[in-house]
Amino acid sequence: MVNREQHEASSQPMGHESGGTTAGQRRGLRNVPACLLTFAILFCLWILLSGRFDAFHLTLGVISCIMVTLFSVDLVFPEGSLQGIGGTWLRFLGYVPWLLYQIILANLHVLYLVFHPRMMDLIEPEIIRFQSKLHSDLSLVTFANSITLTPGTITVYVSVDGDFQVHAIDKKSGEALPGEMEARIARVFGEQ
Amino acid sequence: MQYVFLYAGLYLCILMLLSLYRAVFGPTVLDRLVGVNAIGSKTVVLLILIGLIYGRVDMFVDISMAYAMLNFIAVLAASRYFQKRKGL
Amino acid sequence: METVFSIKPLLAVLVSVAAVPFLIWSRNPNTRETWTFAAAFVKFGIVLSMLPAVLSGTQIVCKVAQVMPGMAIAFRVDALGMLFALVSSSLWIVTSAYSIGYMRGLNEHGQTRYFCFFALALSATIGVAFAANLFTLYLFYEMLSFATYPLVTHHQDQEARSSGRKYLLYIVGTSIGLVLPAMITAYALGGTLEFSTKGFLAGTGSPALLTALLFLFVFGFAKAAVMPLHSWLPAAMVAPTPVSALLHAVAVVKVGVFSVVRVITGVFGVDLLQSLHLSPVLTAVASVTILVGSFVALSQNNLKRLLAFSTIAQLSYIVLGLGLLSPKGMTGGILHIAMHAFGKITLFFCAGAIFVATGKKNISEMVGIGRRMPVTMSAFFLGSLSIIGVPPCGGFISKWYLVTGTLEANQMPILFVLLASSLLNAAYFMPVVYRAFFCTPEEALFENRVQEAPLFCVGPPVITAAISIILLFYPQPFFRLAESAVRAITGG
Amino acid sequence: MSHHFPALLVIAPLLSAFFISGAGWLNRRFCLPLAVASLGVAGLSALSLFWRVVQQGPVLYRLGGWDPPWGIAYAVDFLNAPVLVLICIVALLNLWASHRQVEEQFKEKTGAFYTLYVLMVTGLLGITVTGDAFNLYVLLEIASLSGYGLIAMGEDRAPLATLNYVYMGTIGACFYLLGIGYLYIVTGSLNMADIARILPGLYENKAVLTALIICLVGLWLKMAFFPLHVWLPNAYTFAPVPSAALIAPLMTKVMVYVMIRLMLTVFTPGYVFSTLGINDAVVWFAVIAIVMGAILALGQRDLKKMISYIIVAEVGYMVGGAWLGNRAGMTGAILHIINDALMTLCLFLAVAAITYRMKSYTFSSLKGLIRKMPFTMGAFILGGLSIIGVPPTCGFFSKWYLITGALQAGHYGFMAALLFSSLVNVVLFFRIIEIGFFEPFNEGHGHGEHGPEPMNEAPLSILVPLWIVALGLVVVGVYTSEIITHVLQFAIPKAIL
Amino acid sequence: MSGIVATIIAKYNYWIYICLMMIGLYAMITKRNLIKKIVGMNIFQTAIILFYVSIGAKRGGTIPIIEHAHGGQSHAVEAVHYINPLPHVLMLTAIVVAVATLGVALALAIRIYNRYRTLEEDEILSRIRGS
Amino acid sequence: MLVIALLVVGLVFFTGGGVGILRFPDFFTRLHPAGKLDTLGSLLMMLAVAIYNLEHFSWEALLTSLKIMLIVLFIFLSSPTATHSIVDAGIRAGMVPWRKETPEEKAE
Amino acid sequence: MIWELDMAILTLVLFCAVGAITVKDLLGAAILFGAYSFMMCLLWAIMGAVDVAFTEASVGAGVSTVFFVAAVFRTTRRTKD
Amino acid sequence: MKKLGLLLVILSGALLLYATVDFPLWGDPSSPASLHVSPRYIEKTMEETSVPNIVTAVLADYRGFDTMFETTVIFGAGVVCFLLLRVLGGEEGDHYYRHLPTGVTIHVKGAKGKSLSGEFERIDMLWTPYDLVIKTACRIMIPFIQIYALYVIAHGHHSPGGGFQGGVILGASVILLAISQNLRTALRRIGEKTVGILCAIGVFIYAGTGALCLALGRNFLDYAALASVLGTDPVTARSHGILIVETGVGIAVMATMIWIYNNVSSAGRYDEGL
Repeated sequence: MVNREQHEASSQPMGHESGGTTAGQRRGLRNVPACLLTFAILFCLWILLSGRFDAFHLTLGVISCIMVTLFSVDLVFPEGSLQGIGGTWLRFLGYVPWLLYQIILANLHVLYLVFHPRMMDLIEPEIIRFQSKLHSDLSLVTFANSITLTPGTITVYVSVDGDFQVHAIDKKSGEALPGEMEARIARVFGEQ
Repeated sequence: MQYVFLYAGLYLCILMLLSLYRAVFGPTVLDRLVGVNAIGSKTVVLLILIGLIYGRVDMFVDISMAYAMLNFIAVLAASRYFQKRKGL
Repeated sequence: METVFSIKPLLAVLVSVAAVPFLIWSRNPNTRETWTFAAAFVKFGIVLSMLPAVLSGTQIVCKVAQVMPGMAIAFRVDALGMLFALVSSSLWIVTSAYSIGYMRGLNEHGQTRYFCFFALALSATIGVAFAANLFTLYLFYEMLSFATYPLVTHHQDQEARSSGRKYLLYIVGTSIGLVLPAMITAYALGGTLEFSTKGFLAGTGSPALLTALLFLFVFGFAKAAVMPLHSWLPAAMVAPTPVSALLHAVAVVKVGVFSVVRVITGVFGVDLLQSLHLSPVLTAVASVTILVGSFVALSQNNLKRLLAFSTIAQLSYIVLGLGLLSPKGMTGGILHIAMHAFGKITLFFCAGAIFVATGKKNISEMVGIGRRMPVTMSAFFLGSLSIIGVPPCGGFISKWYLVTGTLEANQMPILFVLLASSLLNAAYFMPVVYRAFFCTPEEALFENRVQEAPLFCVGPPVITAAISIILLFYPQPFFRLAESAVRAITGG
Repeated sequence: MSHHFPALLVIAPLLSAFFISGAGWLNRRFCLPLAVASLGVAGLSALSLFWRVVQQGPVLYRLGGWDPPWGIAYAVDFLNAPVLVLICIVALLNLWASHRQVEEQFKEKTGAFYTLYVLMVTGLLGITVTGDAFNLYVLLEIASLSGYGLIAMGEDRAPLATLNYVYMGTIGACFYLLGIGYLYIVTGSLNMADIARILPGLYENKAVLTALIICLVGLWLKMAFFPLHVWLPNAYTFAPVPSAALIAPLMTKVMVYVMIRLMLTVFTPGYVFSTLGINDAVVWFAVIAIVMGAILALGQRDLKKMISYIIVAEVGYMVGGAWLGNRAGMTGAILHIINDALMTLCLFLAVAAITYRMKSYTFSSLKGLIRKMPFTMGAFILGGLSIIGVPPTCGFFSKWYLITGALQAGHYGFMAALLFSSLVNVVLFFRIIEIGFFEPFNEGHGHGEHGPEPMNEAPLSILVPLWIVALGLVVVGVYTSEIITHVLQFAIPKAIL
Repeated sequence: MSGIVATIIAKYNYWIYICLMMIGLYAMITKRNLIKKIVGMNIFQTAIILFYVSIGAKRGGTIPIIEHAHGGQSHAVEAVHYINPLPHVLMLTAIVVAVATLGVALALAIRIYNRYRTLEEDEILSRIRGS
Repeated sequence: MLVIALLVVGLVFFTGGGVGILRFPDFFTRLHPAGKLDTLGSLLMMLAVAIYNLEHFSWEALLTSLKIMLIVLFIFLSSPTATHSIVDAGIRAGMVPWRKETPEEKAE
Repeated sequence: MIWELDMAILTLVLFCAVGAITVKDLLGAAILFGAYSFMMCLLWAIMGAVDVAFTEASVGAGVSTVFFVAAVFRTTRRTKD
Repeated sequence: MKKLGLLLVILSGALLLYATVDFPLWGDPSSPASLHVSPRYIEKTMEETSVPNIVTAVLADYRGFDTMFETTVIFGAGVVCFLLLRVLGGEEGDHYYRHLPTGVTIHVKGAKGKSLSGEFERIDMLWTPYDLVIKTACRIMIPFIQIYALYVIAHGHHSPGGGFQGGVILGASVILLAISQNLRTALRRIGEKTVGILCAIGVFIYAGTGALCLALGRNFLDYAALASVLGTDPVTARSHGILIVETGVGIAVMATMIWIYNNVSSAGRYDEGL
């Protein structure tokens, strides 16, 4: 079963970016905004990590950030387009609290299961499959990771076209999917 | 306050023992991997706690972060094994 | 005693080594042999040039290198060494001639190699003769062992191989296993290895230790073929006859004996040995070797093996003479080095000549050979007379001195040993001669027609036999050397 | 500049290692000249250091400009100056002799090979020159690690042999490290001279005793002292000849040097010989090592393995000599470090020449070799004679000292073992000579001058270094007295009589 | 009682390091699998590092990074307040050496496996004898 | 107080993780507590530490606290990924998720 | 140095080490060895050796485990002991 | 064997235990180790090198020589792995290609030197598709890890870490790239030759700095000599010297880790790897 799907997965152009990385790298370098944005993010990170604001360390930081930017700008922005990136970020920040809330709920549920003396009766693991409407990589991954973090479910397999397999620990956990989360993520990434 | 951290740390150690049980006696390799992963996540916290006990958290944060990263890489590598070599 | 520094001893040693490259790069056999001769003559000339000085009581000294504190590669020419060097260098000339005849006669392979190692062996021999200390002596002793190995195994067949093994095992085994520790002990005791007339061990160790040391030396120099370490010698007879002749009648075995003499005189000193009462033991060992060697020789059929056992017995005469610790006896012993050399080499030459001419090795196959090779067999006869110790040959003198030495030392049993041994010598040599000449024509295995070996094969035995005779009447150089050597040793 | 020679000694090969590595990627033709040049510089520094030590006494070099107990110092004294020269010479000669084989065997990886080669020499030089116990460990690991790489590129079975070597070598190095730790915990210092200064007050301390034992066991593992030798024969046999000819002469000897250094400089003779009283036990171990090495060598059917077992026996010589506890024994041991390195180099270069032509080094491939390769075999025999201990080759003199030491110590077992092994060596080498001399003529016994035999001598690039070493054996032998009176006698503390 | 506890505390590190080391050594001696031996080797090396770091520990000391380094007032740094840094330095080196050795050993193991298709020492040996 | 409360809650979650790893029947189910409870547990404990660290406020302390939160962020990114990769490995390795015996199976 | 934690972790380390050499699966051994490294790293942090802990965290836990897994991947997991 | 091993182990354990009796107590501030050499490091480091992290100072300056060789060990290990494992040349045999848009896999037998260009990607027999989650998550994480690693290298003076740790993490980030995608991808970013040369350059920076000091007239690795080059006072020069050296270590270690991983994970064939 899985094998067949792997083959399907392979038919999608997802390998493409990595396939043409050399070209991508060159494209990435020419893509000045992406570079600048990467540099900015990295430099913020550097400041956060370093905590030293003297010229010497800042210089070092600039050098380091340039190096990393050169190496991996196309890893951060493989598509090279920056459209709507700011909005996505803001919306993402809005999504986080909800996610945290969900996570806490999920954890309490699992905690309840763990300490329940007749745990074996309560759990009923199964693998459920559904088709997601999301299509960009990033949104799919966000969704997959959110699923993993939340109610008794773990993403087993995601294909590029949004085919999900999820391992749910009991019926209750599995029922909620894809549900609200997908909608929220779609909203975040502007994929209504 | 130091003692709180100390006992929290000790408690984490006991929890690590539980994970370690899974890691050592886990019937399959993946069980071990789960156990080790759990140990790793506890270690990250424990390192910070140690930093607090020493009163030098700023020094220990770095280690802890490196730890979180590399633990991740190790687990990834181990599970990657199964993608290429089928069977347990 | 006067001491003169001169480089001559070193030259004498190095001449034959220096000849080796010429031998290797010679284009044809004739050039090669010319070089051999040249080297032999030059060597003899150098040795001879030192003779007057030595006879006048001067010592010639040459120090080459200080290899360790208290240990040097150094040469010193004294009477004893001179005697030995004279014998071996003179005989090299003869042997070279003989080698040419023999090797060409048999059309042997690897002649270049043969001549090279022969030259090397001679260097080592002279080195031993002129060694100023035990270390140098040991050095050349070992060099000789290794240089003679290719000569012994010249035939490169299975027999040569096993004999070679035996040869090395005995020679090198004893030198490393016995001489080396003894030498180191001596060094540790005396702090030096320099030979001195009084020895350097006196008063250094307990008698038991010194006794043990002495026997380590005596048996360790297995080239002296003292029983029970003698059996390499018959085995080594697989070598081509010139090798057997020079090396196993002169160079190798005499080097062994010479080393024993050096150790007894130069390391221990006569006085020390006397104070240790070691004379009877030494003489006993030597006597046993003499008698057993002679008896075994009686039963040999192979001529060269017979000669080998005869050599074993004869060598112990020298040890015996030294062991007597009396001046006369020692003179006899030392003289015997020379006398026996000339006698025995004649015999070996003859055996080789017979082999070249007829291909026969066994005595039983030589019935009537005297008719075919009268010159050779006459020489053989003279040589055996010398060995037996009967006039008109030089062997008589040395034996005479030995006998007087026993009388001097008042050791009657030894006298009987000497006499018995002479009888035995006669008993194993005379039948050979007898059968060669006096047999009925029916018994003779050869046609009654003179057909000698090539000139180069026949000439040398004749020459050595002649020298042997001359030595009876004119033993002067050797005699004086022996005497002065003994004088130096006993301090008289 | 001459002031900086101790640093230059190690730095020149080290820096060149990086250049060689780069050249390996860019242009392989530069690898060999670079290696030669750097080793040449190192060799010159070693020589001039040696000269300076002989003239003016020990030299101390402070790395980083820090004073010894805090920084690392290099100390060149009478004990290690000759070893330094030795290492450079051996490395250079072998480089010269082996470059053809290296290029044939390694092709694209030539650069990597030379890098490791130079690194190995760096490590060995560093081990020898350093005056800091921990620094020694690091350098030891460099030498071992590059050694692993060099050995493992050999024949089919080389990787397995090397892996065993890795295990044993790591245990050895770790034991050494542990011993240093034990010393550190009681003295608080890592500098050898400093430790030696503090130690006399601590002779009764159990940790010091344990430190000594652990260090020794570790070093014995590294130098293949008898019961711990199991890695050596296979590793050296299956190693490619160019690396074997570097590692075999140097690795074990340098380890012996370290042992002697520890005994003399760190633990001080007073402790090692007087307080402890384990001399006899160690010497008996050495006896067993010598005897077993000799016996095992007898059972071998190929050259390299035989020589490897001879090395095991020779290690027994040196350890035993060093532990006899007297001056002669110690002199013999130090002298034998030099001599044995040269002898082993001679033998291995000869093996290299033989392998180059015959493509094999089993006994059966030696048939008639004296005819085919007279010069190679001549040098081989000379090396053999030296191993046997025939004067005037150098092997005789160290053996002489060893036996003298054994006599003075009254240790007749050791003396007997030395003699026994010499005798076995006679058998070993003459067996080879027999094979080389006799075999093809078996059927012929031919009389008469054969036509010119097909002589198939090794190329000059191998022959010349080979003969340099072979003659070196004699020269070193003849100059033994100079070496001892001008150098070695100062290397041994006055406390040892 | 407290004395016993104190002794145990005082030596517990050393005991455990010996145990670990012996576990590693035991694995290296008795295990027949090459990679198992490598694991043992690493345990062995780590045990020694543990030993060294234990030497460096100092009661009442803080980590060897000077506090308030740029705080302006340069108050004297006292040795008792900081843990002994020297063993740490040494052990950094030792760890590096350990990982280097590990790399080499693994490379060797892979080569052996490529040749013999097994990692068990006895099987390899029997294969060598067989061929 | 808040700090201690957070710590304790975090520890409770961790306990759940530890016990869960032991109690659950197969490794898929074990991953649930391991992957989730530990993540949240560490979040809470880190939060506690970060807050505690701000007790004596200074720029450096703030930065340290931010760094701690950075770690948390990282864990939130990596932990589900790791969990996912393990599950994936399990499926590919051919492990069949544990299922409760259905009543029919029980009857047999 | 925090001796309570120290002793606890030391004991854990012991279990880990025994586990790593007894487990009959090389991949398992590699993973357990990783866990062993984690513990060691903790131990050093406890003893105040931050740099060593850092190194061990990066090397022992990260890289060397990856190396092990890679090596096992290229060879075999099978082991008889 | 087992029994013998056990005996051996117990014996050596007993020996080691025996010695612990005379050890100073664990954590004793008055043990010899704490009193003899180390106090000077603690007390003088700040004024002599102006580096607060004593370990870094001792590592790179007082005992900088050790560290240089430590780096060399790593370099050597890389070279050994390359020498042992790398299969050069022999590109013969079966090749597999995948057509990217359609995912059709082609099997080419005995393709030597031939390569299909354009939309084809060279793969292995063991090829498996990328896992979307892992790939994307790692893609985002790698720059983060790298900047962190560089931070560790640069701040070795003030906090734990330094060239070695940073280098390992830097290497690990590339290894992560290779794990999450495949080895060929990683190699396209940082090729074999680059790695090999970087490795040498890294160590060379270290040794070269030392040699520079030597050329400037001070002892080897005496960074105070750099003062004239850097235009600072000797103490700051030491601090900067340490940084330069640490950078070298970082580069070398990073390159070596990648190198070893490349060779080990693909058994020297440089194909898809783990």
